[in-house]
Amino acid sequence: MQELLLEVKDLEINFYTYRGVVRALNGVNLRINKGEFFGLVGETGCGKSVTASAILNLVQNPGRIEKGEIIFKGIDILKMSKEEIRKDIRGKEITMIMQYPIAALNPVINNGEQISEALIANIDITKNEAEKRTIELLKEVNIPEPEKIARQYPHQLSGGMAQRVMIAMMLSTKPSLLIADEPTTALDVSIQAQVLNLLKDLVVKYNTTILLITHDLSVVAETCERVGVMYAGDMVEIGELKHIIDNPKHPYTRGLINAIPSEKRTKLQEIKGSVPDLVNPPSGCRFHPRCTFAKSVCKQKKPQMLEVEKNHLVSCYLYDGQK
Amino acid sequence: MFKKNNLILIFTITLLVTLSFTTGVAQEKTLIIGMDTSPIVSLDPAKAYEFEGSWILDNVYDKLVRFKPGSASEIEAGIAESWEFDGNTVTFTIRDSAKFSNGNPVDAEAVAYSLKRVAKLAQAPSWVITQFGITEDSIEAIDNKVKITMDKAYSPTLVLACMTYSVTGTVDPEVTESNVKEDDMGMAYLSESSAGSGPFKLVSWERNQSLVFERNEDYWGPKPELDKIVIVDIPESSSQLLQLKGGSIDLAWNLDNDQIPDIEEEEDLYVVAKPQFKLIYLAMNGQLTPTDNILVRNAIKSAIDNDAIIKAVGGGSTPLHSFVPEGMFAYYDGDEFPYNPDRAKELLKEAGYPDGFETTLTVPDFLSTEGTVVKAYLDQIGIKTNLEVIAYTTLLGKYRKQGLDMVIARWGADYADPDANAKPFAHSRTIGDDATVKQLAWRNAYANPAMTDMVEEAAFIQDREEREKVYIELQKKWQKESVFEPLYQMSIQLGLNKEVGNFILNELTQTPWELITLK
Amino acid sequence: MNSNNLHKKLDSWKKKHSSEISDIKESLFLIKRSPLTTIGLIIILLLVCVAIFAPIIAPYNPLEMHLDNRLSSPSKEHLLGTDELGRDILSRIIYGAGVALKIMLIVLAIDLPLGILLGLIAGYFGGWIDEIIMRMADIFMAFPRLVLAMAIGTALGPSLRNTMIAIALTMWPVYARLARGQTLSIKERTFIEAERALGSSNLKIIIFNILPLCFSTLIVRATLDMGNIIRIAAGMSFLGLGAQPPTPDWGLMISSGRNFLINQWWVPTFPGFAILLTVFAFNLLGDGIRDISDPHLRRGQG
Amino acid sequence: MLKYLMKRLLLFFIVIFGVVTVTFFLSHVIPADPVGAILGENAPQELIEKMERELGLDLPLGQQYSRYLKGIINWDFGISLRTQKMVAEDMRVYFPATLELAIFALIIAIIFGIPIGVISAVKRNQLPDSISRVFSLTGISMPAFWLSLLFILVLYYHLKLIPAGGRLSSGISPPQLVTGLYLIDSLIARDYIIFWDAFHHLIGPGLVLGWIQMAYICRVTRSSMLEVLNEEYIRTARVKGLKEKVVIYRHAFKNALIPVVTMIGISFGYLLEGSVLTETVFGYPGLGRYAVNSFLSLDLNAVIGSVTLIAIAYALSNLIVDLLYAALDPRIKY
Repeated sequence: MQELLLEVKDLEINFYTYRGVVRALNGVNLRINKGEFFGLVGETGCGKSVTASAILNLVQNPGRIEKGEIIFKGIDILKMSKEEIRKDIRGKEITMIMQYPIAALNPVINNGEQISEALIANIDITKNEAEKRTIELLKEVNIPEPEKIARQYPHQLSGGMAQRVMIAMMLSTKPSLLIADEPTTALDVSIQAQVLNLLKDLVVKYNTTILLITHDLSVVAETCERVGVMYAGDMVEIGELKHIIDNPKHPYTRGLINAIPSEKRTKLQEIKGSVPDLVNPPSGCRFHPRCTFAKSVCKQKKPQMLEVEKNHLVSCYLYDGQK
Repeated sequence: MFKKNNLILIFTITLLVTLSFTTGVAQEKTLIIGMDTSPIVSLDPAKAYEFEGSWILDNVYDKLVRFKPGSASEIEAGIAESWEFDGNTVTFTIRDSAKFSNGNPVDAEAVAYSLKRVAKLAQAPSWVITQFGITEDSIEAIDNKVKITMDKAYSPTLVLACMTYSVTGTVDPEVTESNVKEDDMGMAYLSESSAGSGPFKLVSWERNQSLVFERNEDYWGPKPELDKIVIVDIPESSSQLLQLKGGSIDLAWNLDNDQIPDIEEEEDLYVVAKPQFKLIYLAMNGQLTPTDNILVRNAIKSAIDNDAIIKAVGGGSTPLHSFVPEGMFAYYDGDEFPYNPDRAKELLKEAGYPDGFETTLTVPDFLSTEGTVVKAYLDQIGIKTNLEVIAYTTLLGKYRKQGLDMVIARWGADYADPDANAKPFAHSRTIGDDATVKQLAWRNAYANPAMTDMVEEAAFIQDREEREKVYIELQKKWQKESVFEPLYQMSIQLGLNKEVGNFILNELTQTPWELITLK
Repeated sequence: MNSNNLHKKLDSWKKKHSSEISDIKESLFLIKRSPLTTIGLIIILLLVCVAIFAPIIAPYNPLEMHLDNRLSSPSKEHLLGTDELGRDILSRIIYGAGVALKIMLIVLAIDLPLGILLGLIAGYFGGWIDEIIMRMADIFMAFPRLVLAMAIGTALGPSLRNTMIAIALTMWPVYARLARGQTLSIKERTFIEAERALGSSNLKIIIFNILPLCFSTLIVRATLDMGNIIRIAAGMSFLGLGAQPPTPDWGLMISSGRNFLINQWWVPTFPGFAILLTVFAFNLLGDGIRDISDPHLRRGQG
Repeated sequence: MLKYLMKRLLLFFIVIFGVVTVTFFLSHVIPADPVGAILGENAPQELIEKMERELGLDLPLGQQYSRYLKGIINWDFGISLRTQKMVAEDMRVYFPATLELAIFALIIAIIFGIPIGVISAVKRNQLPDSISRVFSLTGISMPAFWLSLLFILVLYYHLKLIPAGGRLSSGISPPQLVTGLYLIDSLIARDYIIFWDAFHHLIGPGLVLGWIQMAYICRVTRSSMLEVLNEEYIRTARVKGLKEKVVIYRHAFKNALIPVVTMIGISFGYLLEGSVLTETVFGYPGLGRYAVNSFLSLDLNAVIGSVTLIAIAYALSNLIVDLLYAALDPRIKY
């Protein structure tokens, strides 16, 4: 039995904007086990990044967590005080790397200092030791001439280098969970694989769990063990990688898979319609306006998560009563 | 007997105690004056030409003659004990007791040197004496006498009046000569130092901060009661008022008329006021249409209510209808064109402007209130007036080129004689460039040969009564024909602390500092 | 038939500019949500009303003198008292609103076209023209504004018209620079290249493609400057280089009233409040609009 | 770096040349009579003409202009008609006074403006933000001359907290001249009475200018902070679990400081501008008041001198700001 690390229960987040209330997360459920490489897939705006922010309690104004639980190591983060989250969770237990590594590094502080700062803030360590440890960390992420890089400023780095620095920084405190929010999207294709492999190696080495957020199914296919698919603020399907790739159940997941160019398919299929406006989300299943299998019930009620096979959950009426 | 002895004893003791007390804790008596000192350019008597500078110099340098305290008509002896006119020469006898503040004696040589220096340097105020044809060569020191030769036999009243001006102050030739820089006869040095024989000497001048004067212990006249006079630079009149009320100054120099009632209300303050030989006038261009038409000019003269203007500037000024101010010899208070809007409209109609016309009235910034009121009155009889308030410098630039339609400006007499005002206001033989006196009448492009003759004639009349008659006749003619309408005679109004006493002012803004008392 | 056509055109226009339209809608929403901006807007609207209806609102003629009622303190008859010529201060302040707004509008009416013209020329043609215009701008920006305005004002002679010219001359570099920057960035965009390839003339490209985009940027900047213009104009009047008496100009009122500060405090104080309130309102609005127009600041405001 | 500096210096001189030219022609097209105004209305024509000849005011404009340029190269602006002293000498007295005032005001502005701006940004759209925005907007909207009048009325007249004006009290003479800044000179001379007196006189005009400048600095700090707080690296800092204080002051503030430094440079220019009005009202003997008086009496040499000096000070402060940039932002290398 795998040990549960993080459980998101029924998470609902709204953004209060000028156009009205954007219902960004519509009761999302998610379980991540310790040591696993979990992928969260979906189009831009489907709520995957918001979910990550919520886990770190960094949902920005005007977003508000309406209800739900985020249970990390058995404790509900949402019930902790801000200061507790900062002290005990962020940096120490959960960290994150971002899409644009250069922008994510402070331009006026040199690279080395940014890393050792994370160490000093979270671990009982002297400044000297932290600096030494920084160089080691930089070595571990395969940075040549780590001393030089440590003295340099972010704008002097390439994107790949900067992402390595970020990884070193975020892993420096040996967190239990590392959220990787589109870690390779902004990088050159040749570098993408390097960074992903580095992440994979380090997960093992540091005994860390990874929550990888991406819109790119191929990235997920390369790295993840389990995958969650999100659509318009809903979790539509969760399962092991092979379930999702080889046996997608939800019509949306199927659409996604069909949109990937591969040898088997000669014709790419696009999903009809466009992503709904979350100010006025479709009733019931949010995918129903685009779904070729839509029934009347789909418009009325949001479908429950159903286990179609072991560890494979789908939220769709197509499978209602199958089991 | 016993009683009497006792009394004497008590009296003696009291006296002794008081004496020892006063000598022991004797405070320096310092008068602190708040003033906008920015007009003061130089404190060299040969150069200073503004009221504030002259006011100071009168007390630092001795002149040959001066006005009796508070008067601007009665001459008394200065550094000259006596004088004698003989045709076109005048001889002054110098008193022998006078000393400069450094102990050097004041002699006829020094006086002659100082007057020659004025002629040679030919600075702004020099014309006050050079107008009599006085040059370096026409001044002579003979023993204890100074003999001055003029080009004509001028009226003695006129000459003596001019000799009271601060430009004739006697400087110490030794000090001056030892501080010469590039042939300037010590002008740069004297501009911020003093070498005079007056009751006070200049100790320091920190521009935009303060001027400090100390008593001249060698002064030949009565010993001044004050030890020190400090003039603090306070440009804003309201700040001066505040500081006077707060007690940090004893005298506020630049008060506005509207601040005067406030001073009168205060128990420990009082006001010293004196009409000055300064006037505010309206002038119209004598060449440009329509003011070249005498009927239009007379209409304008009738349209303005002088009393309203005095009210508008906060009172305290004296009505004036002619160029000779009240307090001066040959003052005339008649008015040919008193305020009468109906008559003004009629005159305008007669002149061919029943619906009025449009014109521009230019005034310097410090006379904008007067301008506003005059504009309102002219508007009332249908003359659409555009008011243009500009810096005085700019105004003078245009004025000197005869380039103004209508102007309000001020005029101050330099010496206490009607001639001082008759010349600028009535002397203009031609409006061309060949004019000899390019003064106010000329600037307004107005020539009147008949009046010019009268002005020239009056300067030489030796008999006082006859002279007065000519001036009065001139003024009546002037009121009827000229391009000027006097608005009012200015007054100086100072705010003082009651501890200051015997502060005397005459119409030429002169104060003998040696007479000022301080509790 | 015709109206149908029009509708179609309108629809296509709406579609084409849907992002701009939603942008404006969003801006209006944001203005409504920011109470300070709304307050500024309300004050300005009130001010405009006061300026327009001054003859109806003002209790007295602002120029009418009552020399027997000089410097009277605030009372029922004269809510804000009277000045040194017995004129009603409230009425003068009411009329002064028009003067202040007029100055501001005229300065902008001079500066916006001037700045756009010079900036466009500099940015579009580049080279030595650009160099000359921009160095001129540098020179004009090397003076503190008030000092330059003073110099120009003195040279031209004091009058309301010359004040406006002087202020306008001190401000054009800001607009020219903005317009130039905008032109430079637009010039490089592909659609301009396309236009050029299609044979459009320079003039046509400038007028139809660059000008509209420049204009919106400059308008935003102009709202930021509105308060400033009024403030500088008041300073000029205070120094005697601006409006001429008896104009009911606020700066002039303070200038002529400053000597009554101690004993008749209301004479210089109330016009000062009028300036403060007006400039404050314009700054509130300008700040609000800048916040909204700045994408960085917009983000996270929602 | 050197190349950049050379380019900047060249531009600097072009600007100064332009300033002098513009000022010269502006002030010489006026049909004014400065000499007549100095000599007084009673002065006869010959005397005025004589003085104009002495000052070279009768020469053709082109010739006067070349004379001016030559003079300015030697820092010689000629004689001021109004004070009858060398303009350069006058400015040596007045400029330090303004400099002292400007620095004093700037210090006030920075000490209060930056922290208030930071707080305002951090507490965006909350009460402290609204208060500080109203406060700073009031400062920006305040006519300096009017605020000066109010300060005199309230702080001097009613509360007796500050002196009415000037730079030193009447009984106190200035300290031994070293820098021309009384506060520093009096400390050098160890004369604390002068120090206190000079300080006392700076409070009024210093607060007026300081408040207005504070408003500008506060505003720029706020918007710069808001912008920076939205940056990704701030998120990174938060993810690292850093204390909010560290996030704001170390990560955000350091980046936000760059535009603030520009603003401080520009502030210096505004201070010179504000000093024109404030010094006039407070009777503070500085360059601003000197400039106003020169303008009003059309004392052309003094006008050109003071405007040139102001422009140089302004341009210099901009230059310094540019150099400071490089120190603050590692991304900029000239």
